[in-house]
Amino acid sequence: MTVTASFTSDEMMTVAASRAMRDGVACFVGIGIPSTAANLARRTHAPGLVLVYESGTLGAKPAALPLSIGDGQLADTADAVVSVPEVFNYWLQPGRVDIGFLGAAQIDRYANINTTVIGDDYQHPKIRLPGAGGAPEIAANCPEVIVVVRQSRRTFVDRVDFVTSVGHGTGSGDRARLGLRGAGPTMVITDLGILTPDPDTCVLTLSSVHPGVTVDQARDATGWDLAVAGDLATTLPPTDEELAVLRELEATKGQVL
Amino acid sequence: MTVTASFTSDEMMTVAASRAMRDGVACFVGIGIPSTAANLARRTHAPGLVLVYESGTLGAKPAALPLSIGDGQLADTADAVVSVPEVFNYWLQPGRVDIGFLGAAQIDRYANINTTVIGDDYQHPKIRLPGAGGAPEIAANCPEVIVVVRQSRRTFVDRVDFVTSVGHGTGSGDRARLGLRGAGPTMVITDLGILTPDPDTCVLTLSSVHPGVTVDQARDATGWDLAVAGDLATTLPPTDEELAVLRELEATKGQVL
Amino acid sequence: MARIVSLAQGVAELVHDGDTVAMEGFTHLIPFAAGHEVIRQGRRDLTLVRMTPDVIYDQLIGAGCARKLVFSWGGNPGVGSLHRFRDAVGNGWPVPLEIEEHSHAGMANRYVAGASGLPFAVLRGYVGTDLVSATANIRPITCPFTGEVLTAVPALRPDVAIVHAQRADRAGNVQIWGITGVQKEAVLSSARSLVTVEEIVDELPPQPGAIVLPSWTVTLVALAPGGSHPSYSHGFSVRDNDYYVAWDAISRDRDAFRRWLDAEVFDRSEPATAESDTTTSEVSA
Amino acid sequence: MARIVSLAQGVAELVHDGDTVAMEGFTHLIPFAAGHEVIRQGRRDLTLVRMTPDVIYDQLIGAGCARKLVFSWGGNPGVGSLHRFRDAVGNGWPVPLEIEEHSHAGMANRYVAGASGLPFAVLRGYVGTDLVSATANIRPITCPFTGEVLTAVPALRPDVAIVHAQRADRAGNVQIWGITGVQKEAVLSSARSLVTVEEIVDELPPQPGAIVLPSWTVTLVALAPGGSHPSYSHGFSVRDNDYYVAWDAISRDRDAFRRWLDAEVFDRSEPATAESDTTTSEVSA
Repeated sequence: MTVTASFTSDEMMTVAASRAMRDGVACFVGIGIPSTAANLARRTHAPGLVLVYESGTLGAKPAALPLSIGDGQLADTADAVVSVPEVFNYWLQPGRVDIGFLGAAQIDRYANINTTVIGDDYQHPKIRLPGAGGAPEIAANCPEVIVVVRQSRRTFVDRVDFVTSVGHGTGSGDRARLGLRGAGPTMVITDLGILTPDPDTCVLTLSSVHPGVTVDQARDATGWDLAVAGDLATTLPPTDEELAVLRELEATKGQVL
Repeated sequence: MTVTASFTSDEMMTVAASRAMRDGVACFVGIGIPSTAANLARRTHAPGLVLVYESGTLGAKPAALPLSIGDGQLADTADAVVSVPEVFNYWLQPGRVDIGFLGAAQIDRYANINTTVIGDDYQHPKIRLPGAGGAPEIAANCPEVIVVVRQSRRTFVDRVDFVTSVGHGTGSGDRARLGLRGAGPTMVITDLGILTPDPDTCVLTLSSVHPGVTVDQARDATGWDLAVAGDLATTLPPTDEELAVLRELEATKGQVL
Repeated sequence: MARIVSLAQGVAELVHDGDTVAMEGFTHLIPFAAGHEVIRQGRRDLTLVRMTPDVIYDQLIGAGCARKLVFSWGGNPGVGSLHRFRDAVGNGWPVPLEIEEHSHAGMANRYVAGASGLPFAVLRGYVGTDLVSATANIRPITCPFTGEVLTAVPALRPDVAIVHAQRADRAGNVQIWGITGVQKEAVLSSARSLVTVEEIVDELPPQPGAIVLPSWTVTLVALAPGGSHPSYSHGFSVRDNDYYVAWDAISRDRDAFRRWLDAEVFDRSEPATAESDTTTSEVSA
Repeated sequence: MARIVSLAQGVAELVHDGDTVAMEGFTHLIPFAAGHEVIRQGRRDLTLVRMTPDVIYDQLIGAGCARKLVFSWGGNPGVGSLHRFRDAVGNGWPVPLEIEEHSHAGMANRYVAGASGLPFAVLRGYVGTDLVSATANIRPITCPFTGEVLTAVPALRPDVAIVHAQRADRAGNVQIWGITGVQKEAVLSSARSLVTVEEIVDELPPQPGAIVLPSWTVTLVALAPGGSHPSYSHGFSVRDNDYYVAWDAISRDRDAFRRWLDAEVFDRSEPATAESDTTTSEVSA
């Protein structure tokens, strides 16, 4: 593996997310970086990755990067197209979709996610966000959840203003208490590094930094006292192939091929 | 309308049942006389009758009389084919299918229906019958239910051995108490005549006798003291057209046209 | 049996002030033309129900048609926020907007319960989220067999559902393919329904992946070619992604939005009327 | 991803003594060939689940494979009774048969709950019938919003689902059309699944009215041309109504049934094995 090309932090984040996709599993993908990462994985190390979009397209194989979760090419290339109630009830809810891919406007130390409102007063928020969509049930029911989000103090907060989707709740054992069957967020991939929940406390801990990123940078971008894993790794930079395929892919965004 | 041809009591029963089908309504039909009557109606006075079979075929227009509720021609000629869960949940349960057509092994004075076991002991019945099928929910949820069954003391009993499908329960007001939203059986059509529930008591009362049938014959074939409506009618005999179409239809039974 | 009318007639006949209206279409087949007609006819105090109140409801809300919004995701897909929605919620402009917020799974199941004639639906959802306190009608329910506690949400029963489809035949049977979303459930859960279509044909040709809504479950059908733009109709048009991007600037500014409303909605007499008549007669000729 | 095997391998690998097995197919696509293979392999103490345990389960019950039957309608459609079923229930021949009896709506919803990962389903049914006392797992449930009392039934979660379909591709994606019944729910509610098919093709051609079970939801696929006989496979065969009529006489008499069993099941080595291999290689060649 040779690494020569330079790359952006977003490219590193997307590549790291794509590497988290194991071949042959099914993942529930939203638009944006999750969709880009999943499609990158399908074109590199995970050709058998099954892409499930909440529009009911199971096993979509888009030729171009879709701009919406309901692009026509997703239906044209899917193994099966099912209704929206069916995708949530028969496919997501029983845990058939191995990995759920989520973004966040706020995420806290326990990987709880807010995409609803910024501010303490739900009725009169500082900022009104789009809301829940499929995220709460993805977070609840997927066997594994991976969060992809740019890291900053504005986003990585001690406590989210509103719990839209449950990560590890109030900490160790809380998901079990709530009856949530999935494992919850196992990885939070950012533009600075990779955070994973501490096995004992479930608090997000820095387990890898991307090339050229310092631990202090990651700490400064985190709204709680970020712990660092003893075996802190440095993320392998994007390979030439990963970068080439990613840029090719980005160039197709929204195209009808 | 001229009546010349002679006819059997089963033909009279089937014709009377077909006349009960209003044009433009949807009816839930099982195999046997209900299916024959509904297809006869569609070929005579009710061309707009919508046939719904529990196999999920909505608006089937069979060219030949089907031998099963799942004949291929039902799917080929249907407006829509839906899954079995859907036909029960989206179509039958909300009362979208105006008329439910039922048969019976036993029927009692309140038009409760038994198709499960003959004998008092469910665990050790005298005769084990096929069971419920779609009948209980047809009887519960169709706005109107029509029962077609040959009349005899063996079938028309004071109290059914087993309530498979609720008619008028224990009498007036019982359906409302049970929370059943349909009107229940409004007509019981037999080879001897037509019985309708008394408006006050819901007890099945003889409201029409078929041509050549006496009230005593109907009483002798009934396991309770059969009351007779004040305005007892005599059923109009099958017209030449009805008979011709019916016999034509019977001749197609099971054919693949 | 569904009757075939013009879009203007259809909206006039089925949509009344104060109604609860569900316009569905999951990215695909969004009934924009019908939405614009509702704005033109000046409907008020509507309770708008929709899983993804994207640009179509941003337009209705900005035009002051809505009193309340029942939804699960309110954004401009792939672009950003819904500014008219935010302005109404935050500033009560042009009129205050009450919101009832759910998740996609919750909304989908509420339609299913409505379509099934049940008062509620059960799902594995909401537990542990702040949606439970923010939204009144999310309640726990216990399995009578296992004792497990799950979540119940009440059925949706809109007064009228409005959806766009590719085709109808002259009898009013409706054919939808591609991403079919929650349209069947929206129509079956509603007391009345209006379906706008790309074309009206003598007979529906068999179509892989298509579902059919039988005529007897639809109230009115109206011809509205291109009626899903800037969304798309699989097999007839592609999504106008530039429109969604352009909407961001238009909707940020009240005056820009007002100008858009005048130019693109009010100054356009509903075209489907004439068109439908002619086209219908042409096709039937 | 589903693996493609012979019918004999498929049954041997997935169906074990004591398993709960759901063979579905609503009149259409009944997996008779697989049922006969289960008899040939001498499975015992099965709990057989099926909405309409018609001739296929009469055969398995008569062969002594079943300990319990979970069903909603047990007759020979259009012909009459199931005599092996009656003999087992009434006389314990060849072995006693426990029954658990529901309605079609109840059974369909139990599969839906299983496929949905829910412990129970809610419906408007059973109320006022004697099924409530005859069957243990029918319970009332109260709507947390309206207070209305409805009926709950527990999810079905079979160990194995066995269904017959028209086609699979080499990756194991399964295509079913015509009357699709409750097969999708049966497969999705079961821990394992075996799908027998009329043909295995390189690519599934688009087919109006078809549903597809993605390969990753199916355990094993086996080629079994004609495997639904005397039921039918829409587009491949028609229902053998004479067989159903003839079954009445065969099944009335224990000896006649035993003779049928020897001649039609035991004396026939499972043909799909060889056939599947050759056919597969032919097609793939």
